[in-house]
Order: sequence, then structure tokens, then C-alpha cells
Amino acid sequence: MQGSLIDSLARQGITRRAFLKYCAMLASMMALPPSAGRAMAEAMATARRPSVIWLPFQECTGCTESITRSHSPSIEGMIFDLISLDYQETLMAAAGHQAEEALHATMKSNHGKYLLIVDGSIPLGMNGAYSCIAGRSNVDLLKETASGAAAIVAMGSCASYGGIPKANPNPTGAVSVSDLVKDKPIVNIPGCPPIPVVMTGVLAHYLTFGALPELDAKGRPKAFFGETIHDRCYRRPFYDQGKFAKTFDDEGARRGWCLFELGCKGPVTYNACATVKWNGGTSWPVESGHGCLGCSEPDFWDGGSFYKALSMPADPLKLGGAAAVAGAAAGVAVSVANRVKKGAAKASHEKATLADLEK
Amino acid sequence: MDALQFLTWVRGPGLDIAVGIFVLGVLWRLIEIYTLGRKPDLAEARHAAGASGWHTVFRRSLPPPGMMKRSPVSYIGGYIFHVGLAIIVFLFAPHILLITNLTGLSWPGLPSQFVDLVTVVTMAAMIVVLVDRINKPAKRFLSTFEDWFTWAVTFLPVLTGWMAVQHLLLPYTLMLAIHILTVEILLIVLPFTKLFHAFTLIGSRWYNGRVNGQRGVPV
Amino acid sequence: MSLDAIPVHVVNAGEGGLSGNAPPLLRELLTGVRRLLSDAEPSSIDLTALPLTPADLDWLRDTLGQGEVRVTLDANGESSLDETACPGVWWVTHRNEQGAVVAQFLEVAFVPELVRAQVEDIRIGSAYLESLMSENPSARSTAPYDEEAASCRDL
Amino acid sequence: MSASLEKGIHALKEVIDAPIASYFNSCVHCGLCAEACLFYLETGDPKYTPIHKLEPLRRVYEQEYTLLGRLKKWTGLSKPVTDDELDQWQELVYDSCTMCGRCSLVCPVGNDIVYMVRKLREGMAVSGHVPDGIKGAAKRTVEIGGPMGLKWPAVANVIKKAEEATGLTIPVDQAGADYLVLLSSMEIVNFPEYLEALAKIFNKAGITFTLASDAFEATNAGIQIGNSDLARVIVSRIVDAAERLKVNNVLSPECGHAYMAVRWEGPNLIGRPYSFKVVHVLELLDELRQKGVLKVKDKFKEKLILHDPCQIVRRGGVLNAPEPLVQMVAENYIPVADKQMWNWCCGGGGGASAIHTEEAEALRAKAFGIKKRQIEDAGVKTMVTFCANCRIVMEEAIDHYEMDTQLLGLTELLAEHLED
Repeated sequence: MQGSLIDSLARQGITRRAFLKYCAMLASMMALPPSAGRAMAEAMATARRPSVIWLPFQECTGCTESITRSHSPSIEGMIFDLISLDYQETLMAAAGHQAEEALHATMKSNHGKYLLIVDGSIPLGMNGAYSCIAGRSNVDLLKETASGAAAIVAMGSCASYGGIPKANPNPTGAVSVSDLVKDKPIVNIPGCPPIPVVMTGVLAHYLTFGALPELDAKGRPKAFFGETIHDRCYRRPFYDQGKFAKTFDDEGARRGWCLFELGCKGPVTYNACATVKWNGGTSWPVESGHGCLGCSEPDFWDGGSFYKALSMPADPLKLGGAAAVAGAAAGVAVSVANRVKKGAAKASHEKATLADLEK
Repeated sequence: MDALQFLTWVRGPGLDIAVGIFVLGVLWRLIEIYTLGRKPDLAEARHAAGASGWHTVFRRSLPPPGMMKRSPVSYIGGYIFHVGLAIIVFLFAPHILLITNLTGLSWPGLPSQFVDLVTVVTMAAMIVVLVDRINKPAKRFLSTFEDWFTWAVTFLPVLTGWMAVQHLLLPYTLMLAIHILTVEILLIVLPFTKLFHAFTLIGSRWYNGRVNGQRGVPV
Repeated sequence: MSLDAIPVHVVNAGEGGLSGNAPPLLRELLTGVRRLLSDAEPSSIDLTALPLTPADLDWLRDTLGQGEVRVTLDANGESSLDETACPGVWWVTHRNEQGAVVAQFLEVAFVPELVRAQVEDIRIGSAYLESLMSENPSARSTAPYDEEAASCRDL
Repeated sequence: MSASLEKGIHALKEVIDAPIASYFNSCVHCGLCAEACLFYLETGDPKYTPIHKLEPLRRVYEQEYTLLGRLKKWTGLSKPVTDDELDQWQELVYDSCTMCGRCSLVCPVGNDIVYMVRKLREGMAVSGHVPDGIKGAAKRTVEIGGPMGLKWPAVANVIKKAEEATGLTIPVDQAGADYLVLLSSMEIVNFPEYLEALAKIFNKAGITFTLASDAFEATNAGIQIGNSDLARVIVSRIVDAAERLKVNNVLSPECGHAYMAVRWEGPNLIGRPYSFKVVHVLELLDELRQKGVLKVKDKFKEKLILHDPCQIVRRGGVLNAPEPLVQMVAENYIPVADKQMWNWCCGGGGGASAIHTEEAEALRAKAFGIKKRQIEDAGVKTMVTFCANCRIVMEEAIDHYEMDTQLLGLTELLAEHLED
């Protein structure tokens, strides 16, 4: 399905003006200057649509659903059409050998130019036997496809950091894309699932400027993952005033106070949920009364209970009892030894005489 | 090991170990010290008002006449950072939260901006007292490695705590983890260094007051 | 119980006072307007990207005042493009389907870019006009951008 | 059987107790005890910081009575106390410490430093590290009867002269008297007027008293050296005499450490409470004053200040008796800033005055600086006190600085102005 985006958009009933408005909003959200908005509009409208390969590995299709917005098609969904999604098992009509051929055809024809989107973690256990497509392990498939990719987008926490499959005890030996592929530019879009607009923002940026956006230390686009949820949270004033909800339905919770005490991981999680929100700006976890789980951070699943406050120690008095007994025992042992020594010294006391004063 | 795992370890097993060693150390040392015993004083006591162990335990917190003039830095600096530490630990909202989680006791805290100010003043006082320890001949002469070490072990938690709250230098996750780590070091070190004066001070002042009170001198 | 049932009175930290970042914008607008007059070059300021508190925005809105033209654009949520008291300076506010403000700009131009009809849209509009004039009713499409019709075409 | 390091350590192991353990664990090295010690203040030498004087005792405590200390000793981290270290410390524990106790009142964590100096001296004594002066005094007291080697005939002669001067009889070995009067050698030799004053006052007050031919000496060099065995021998003489003569009270004379020895350390030395009371002459005079028995016919005119001897006032607890007595007999008594339990030491107590090495005397002269300033600030020509040793030490220092300050004993002053 070739041809420029603007033709297909028009057929979807999206006017050029609507598209321009969307680009302006996207540029503003990515903290790009307004002029970039217009540049994005031109670039995306006329750009030859890059070929994209979507490789699903150990994933739950949550990311696909979140990105393709299957429940409410909108501009973002259309933008997603902007790319010629040549291989996406869930969405493509073809299956079996036909699908494989489409994949290899795309890889051959667009070698070095296509964008590879990886969804899900890659199991290394039993040398990759945990997850295979057409008899070939994910590891091989990834390596082969990555070699010809211009850039790789790790979609969701699984692809970015290993996510839930990698959680303790990690039976399948799951790893993230960046653990395997070292020689290609990789952008991680963590989140379980990730925020749709982040995906389209990265694609728009890639199309307009032909490069991946600026990334942070963990390979995430700074425009969306530069700040912690806590710093952007609308309940932050309550945190500063020490107003905390104690239980999920107490007076504090009803008043919309801070959920710090209920285990919110906002302070340690970098993501854009607090500003961009979910489901088309309807709400986001904290606004709906539940603490942030920190799903865009590595190994969030093993970061301690979701309902234990960050500054709260897990169970510091666990060793307390044993320590008290051991301490008392050590103390008593030394005191007995001291008494014996002092008693012996007193017993062997020789009455001092004047002679004892002379050397 | 990234910041969140480090924080989880420090909050979890790290703190368990630290609190364990702290409890073990305190009990061991208290028993080791106070079971050495004391011979009763057979001399006939002189009864004078205000001359008893417990009076001294509280009175000795005030500067004796004329001493404030001789070394104001020790006294004023000392009061400020001790009171400051108390305010930070017991009247700062997240700390009260911590204590409530452990003991169930809860009380209102001070506004966090005020505690921030107190923290800065406390750190300033500690630095002044450190400089005094370097400059004053008697103090410097007495100082061993333990004095500089215990100063650092007490100063770091305050600094890192303040930096965590102010989001300075390092991301909050890492700084909070470092803060908790420095607190753990303080807990582990306390019973085995001069910081144990926090506990033995009561005993020492009581003995001093008792011995002199027997002779009718309200020290 | 819907979300807005929660009696939340959000005390935004910056609500109290002005952050002082608004006044310098007037100077930037002035240079923009001069450039518009001298070399007919439009420009715009992205307000959401600037650290402006709600109080700043209100101050700005009161200062710039109300012009004669108010444009409402219904495309993917409502947008309003109002002329301020200073002709050529337009206050553009975009909202999404839920009505939440997603972007705000101060555009210095003869006419805001979005108000101008776009060439592609006009071309599609002309096709629609032709269909109106054709005889048989079935060929007449009901609207230039018929949502349902579009979605049934192949993706 | 000579002194040795082992005996010294052994003695320390006997005396280390819970207070000492608590003190060493509380010390935060804040240096405030130095700010209260006249030897540090006048010399500015940090080695005179009181807590530093206890370093050997601290190491013995740590190595013998704490688990970590034992480990440190076995691993060589903590060096055991050596003989020449004790030798080095002799100057700190004796020459530059009069056991005046001011540091104990000032320590913010409540360490009773003078209590620990007293214990450390137990170890110093039997390890042979005691200044010769005090050693000689102890030898003479144990063998002959008093630090100056006085025997009873010398005392009898002073009694005879006192009887001639006052025309009153001074009973000796009189059973059943109210008070057994003790004298310090200093008074017998330098201030015999003290006995006459006592005779007059007792006569006026109608109190029966006696001396004991076998227990006339109040001082206790054993306490000054810091050897409890010798101190027990010395103080037992007084206890036996008092119990033999069945007196109700023993009167401790105008001498500092004598009061500490008899009143406060005595019972603990002999291991049982006394069957009689011990009263300091000032306490008795104050009692008589309150009863109105003690009246003066005229008053001492010139300006004077009062020196409160440390062992009697700060450490002995005779806090409030002296001042009213002085106010009764002196026209314009000027109270000094640091008085009663906050007074400054004369620099010679705790046996220090018996050390006649050059350095010790120079040190004492320097330490007197603080007392000199008190006198000069008050602008007085006369100072009254009630400890013979203080008077001797300060008179020497006054000559050293060529000051024209006159020193008076409070009891004699009262006697001179007593109503006939």
C-alpha cells in the first residue's frame, strides 16, 4: 500500500487542516519549536513511506493493542498507517509461508533502510527454544532482521528491558533487545503498555529528521521520559504538604491526596503518563486513584511490593529479635568474663606497703 | 544493579542487617558496660536539694556558668546540630511515616520547607564544629581517626537526605538509596564508637550526679 | 462515581503568583509583528512549552485583550483561533476530543495558517461540488468527508 | 616486693567499674574539660586536657573489659600500656592535677574525670610512678605519724603554748567528749594559732572536746598518692581513736584532702559506716553561728575575698557554710565571680604542693595566674580561706609574684574578733 499519507488520510475523512493541527500538537508535546510542526506536516505528507517490520517475540500483544488503538481509530491510528507495515502477524491478512515470504521479500528489497520494531522479550533459555516462529528461534530471527535494519524501536518494557518475562525467576532466560543487538541505533519505548503518542512521536521524528530523537541513559526519548511522574503529577502539592491517602477509600483518597503511602512509584519512574495521560487524555493511573507501578523502569516487577511506600523499609525489624538475643548473649558473655577477671584481680590483691611505692 | 534495585536492596535486606547489627551492638555494649558494677558508697550521705543523679541527667544539658564564654562554638554549634538532627529525624513527614510504619505511633510533622531550612542550618553548624575541632588546640590534640570518621558518618545522612529531597546532583532514586545507605552505616557504626554517647550519656551523668549528690554538691 | 465527583481542589504550586515569565513575551510578539510588517513573515510562540503558570496565561490573555475575529475549528476536537486586541496577533488554542487543552500558540500572521483552506481540501471540495451537480442522486455523496464511507474503503 | 608495671595494671583491673566504663564510652573528645582546667588555661598546653590524663586507664579498661578491646589487643591494633608510658604520665596525673574536680562539673556528657584520676593513681602508685615528695610524705605518715614527721611531743608542746596563751585547758585523750579534734601538720607547724582559736571558740560555745595522742594527724598522704591500702592504715588510726574515746563527732581541721579522706573515703576504705559523725570545722562554726553562740565584737575592716578550697567545697560539699561566716566577721567582703562549687583551685591540692621539682613549682606558679587575676580584679589586699595547704601554696606564689596580699585563716579570724 504505497502512495503518500495525505491521500490515504483524505480517504479516511481527515482534512489537511486536522492533520496540520495534529502535527502542531505533536511538535509542542515533543518540546520542538512550532516551525518543526509545519516541517513535520510536510515531511510526513510527502515522505515515501518507510517499510517497517514488526517482530513479535515473547509478548502479550498489549503493546500492539495500545499502539494500533484498535478500540478507537484516530489520527494516531492513521499515522500508524503512514508506515507500510509489511509484516505484523496480528494485523496482516497473510499467514504461514505467505507471511514468511512477505517478511523476507521486505528485508531483501529494503535492506539497510527498513525500521525494525521489536515487541516482547527474547528468551535465551534452552538456546531459544522457548519461543520460535516457523521453527526458528527468536534470537536468530532478531539477529538476522536486525542486521538489515536502519534503526530498531524496542516497543514496550519487554523489548526494552525484559519486562515481566524477565521478572524473578526468569524461567525462559528472557533478555531485552539492547542485550543482544549492540551495533544498531536502538530507541527504547518502555511502558507496560507504552503510551501510543510516544510511538507516533518517535516515528514522526524519525520521518521528519531522519534520525531517532534524543535519548536518555536508558535509551528512552527524552521528550517523553525526561521527567519523573512525581515531578509532573497534579497531586504533587499534596505530597509537599504531607497530605497522604492511607487506604484506597479513606478521606484522603476521596480528597485526591498523594498516594505515596499506598506504594506509588511515581518518584522513581520516568514517563509521560502524568502529562499525556491515557485513553485519549481521559485519565491515568494516579488520577484514577491507584499508585504508579513504575512500569517504564527496568525490573519494575521485582522492585518490591506495588503497595509498599517507596521510603518504607520492607521489614527492618525482621532480624531484630535474633539480633537482640545475640546482643544480650554477647553482652552477658563479656560481663561474666569481666566479673571473673575482676574477681580474680581482687582475690589476688596483695596488700600494698610502703615498699611497693619504690621501684 | 540499577538505581531501583539498589534502592530495593538498601530498603530491604540492607536495612534489616543494619537495624540487626544496631540492636545487637547496643544491647551487647550496654550490658558489657553497666554490668561492671559499682561499690555502694558507705559514707553517710548529705541531703542537699537538687543534688541527685536524675537532676544531673537534665541539668548537665545546660552550659555551666562561664563556660559558654570560653568556647561558644562548642556549645552553640553543638545545641544547633543536636536539636537540628532531632527535628529532622522526628518532625519531618516522611520520617514520621517511617516511624509510624514501624511502631504505629504517629504525630503531626513540620512543613517540609521549614525542615529544609533546619537541615541547612544543621549542616552549617556541623561544619562550624568540625572547623572548631581542627583549629582549637585542645580539641585537635584529643582527636583521633574515630572523631573525623564519626563526624562524616553523622554528616552524610543529613547531606544526602537533603539532596534527595531537593533533587540535587543525582536522580531521586539513586540519592534516596545513597541516603538510606549512609543511615545504615551510621546505625552499624553507632554502638561501637563515641556515637554511643547517645546511650551512655544518661548513665554517665547519673553516676556523676549520684556520686557528687551523695556529698551534697548539685553538679 | 465519575472522576470529577472527587471534590479535588488542586492547589497548584504556582497558582498563587505570577512567575514573571509572561511580560517578556510581549517584546517577542512586537518583534514578530514588526517582521510580519516588514517582510510579511509569520511566526508563532508555543505557550505550552514555556514554564507559564495559569496565572501567567490569564495575565497574558487579559493584557492582549479581545479582537474582532473569533474562529472555531472542529477537527479532532475543538480549536479556537481568536484575534487579540492587536490585529495580526492570534491566540490559538487546540483541544482534544475530551476538551482538554493540548496546545496553545500565539501566532503572528495576517491569517492563522489553519484558518486558510488548504489546497488539497479545496480540490476534494471541488470534486464534491461536481458530484452535487450530477443528475443521478445515488452518485451524490452526502458530505465531502463521509466518515463511514471512508472506513469501508480498503485501508 | 617492689613496685612493678604488672602490679600497676593489676590495681587498675581491680578499680575499673561501671562508671569508668560508662565515662570512657561517653567521651566525645570535645575538649571542654580543658576549658575548666586551670593548668590548661594558664599554660595553653593541650597535654593538660583532663581526659587525656586518663589515657592509660582508658586503654587498660578497653583491653581488659571490652570484647572489641580484647580483639584489638590480640591483633596489636591497641598497644598495651608500658612502664615508660606511665612514667611519662606521672607528670600529668600528679604535677598537673590537684584533683580539684572542676572538669567533672563541666563535662557535657557527665564524665566524672576526677573520680577516674583517683582510680588511675591506684595503678600509678604501685607501679612506682609517684612523685618523690608525696612518696616521702606517705612514708613519714605511715611510719612516724604525719607528713612532716611530727611526733606527739611536738604536738604536746604546741598544746602547752596554746594553753598558756588562752589560759584554757586543752584536754587530751578525754573519753566521752563531744568532739575529737584533729590537726594537720601544717597547722601544728605553721599556724599554731588555729588550736588557740578552737579552744576559745569551744570554751565560748561550751562544747567538750579532746585530742588523741595516737591520732592527732588528719591528713592522709595515702589518698594523695592514690593507694587505698596505705590510706586505710592512716584513716584507721582516727577511727580507732574515735571509737576508743567514744566521741560523737570527729572534727576535721582546716585542711582540704583531710576532709575528703576522713569524711568521704574513710568508710569505704575500712569497709563499714562510721559509728560517729565527721564534721568540718566550718560546718561546726556555721552551726554555732546559726545558734547565735558565735558572736563577734568587731569586724575586720579592709576589703577581702574568700577562697573556697576545692576538696572541702566543690568535692566535699561544704557549700554554704563559709560565706555567712565571712560576712559576719568581715566589714566589706567582696564575692568573686567563680565561687563555691565553681571556684578556681590554688594549684597545690591533691598532693601537688608536696612535689618540689623545678618544673612542678614553675607549673604551680603559672597555674596561680588565675587566682592572681581574681585577687587583682577584686582589688583586695587580703584573702581568707580555710585550708592550711592552700594558704602555704598561695603564700609561696604571692612571694613569687611579689604581691602584697595577706592570707588569713577563717577560724583564726573569727577567734580574733570573738566576743569575750
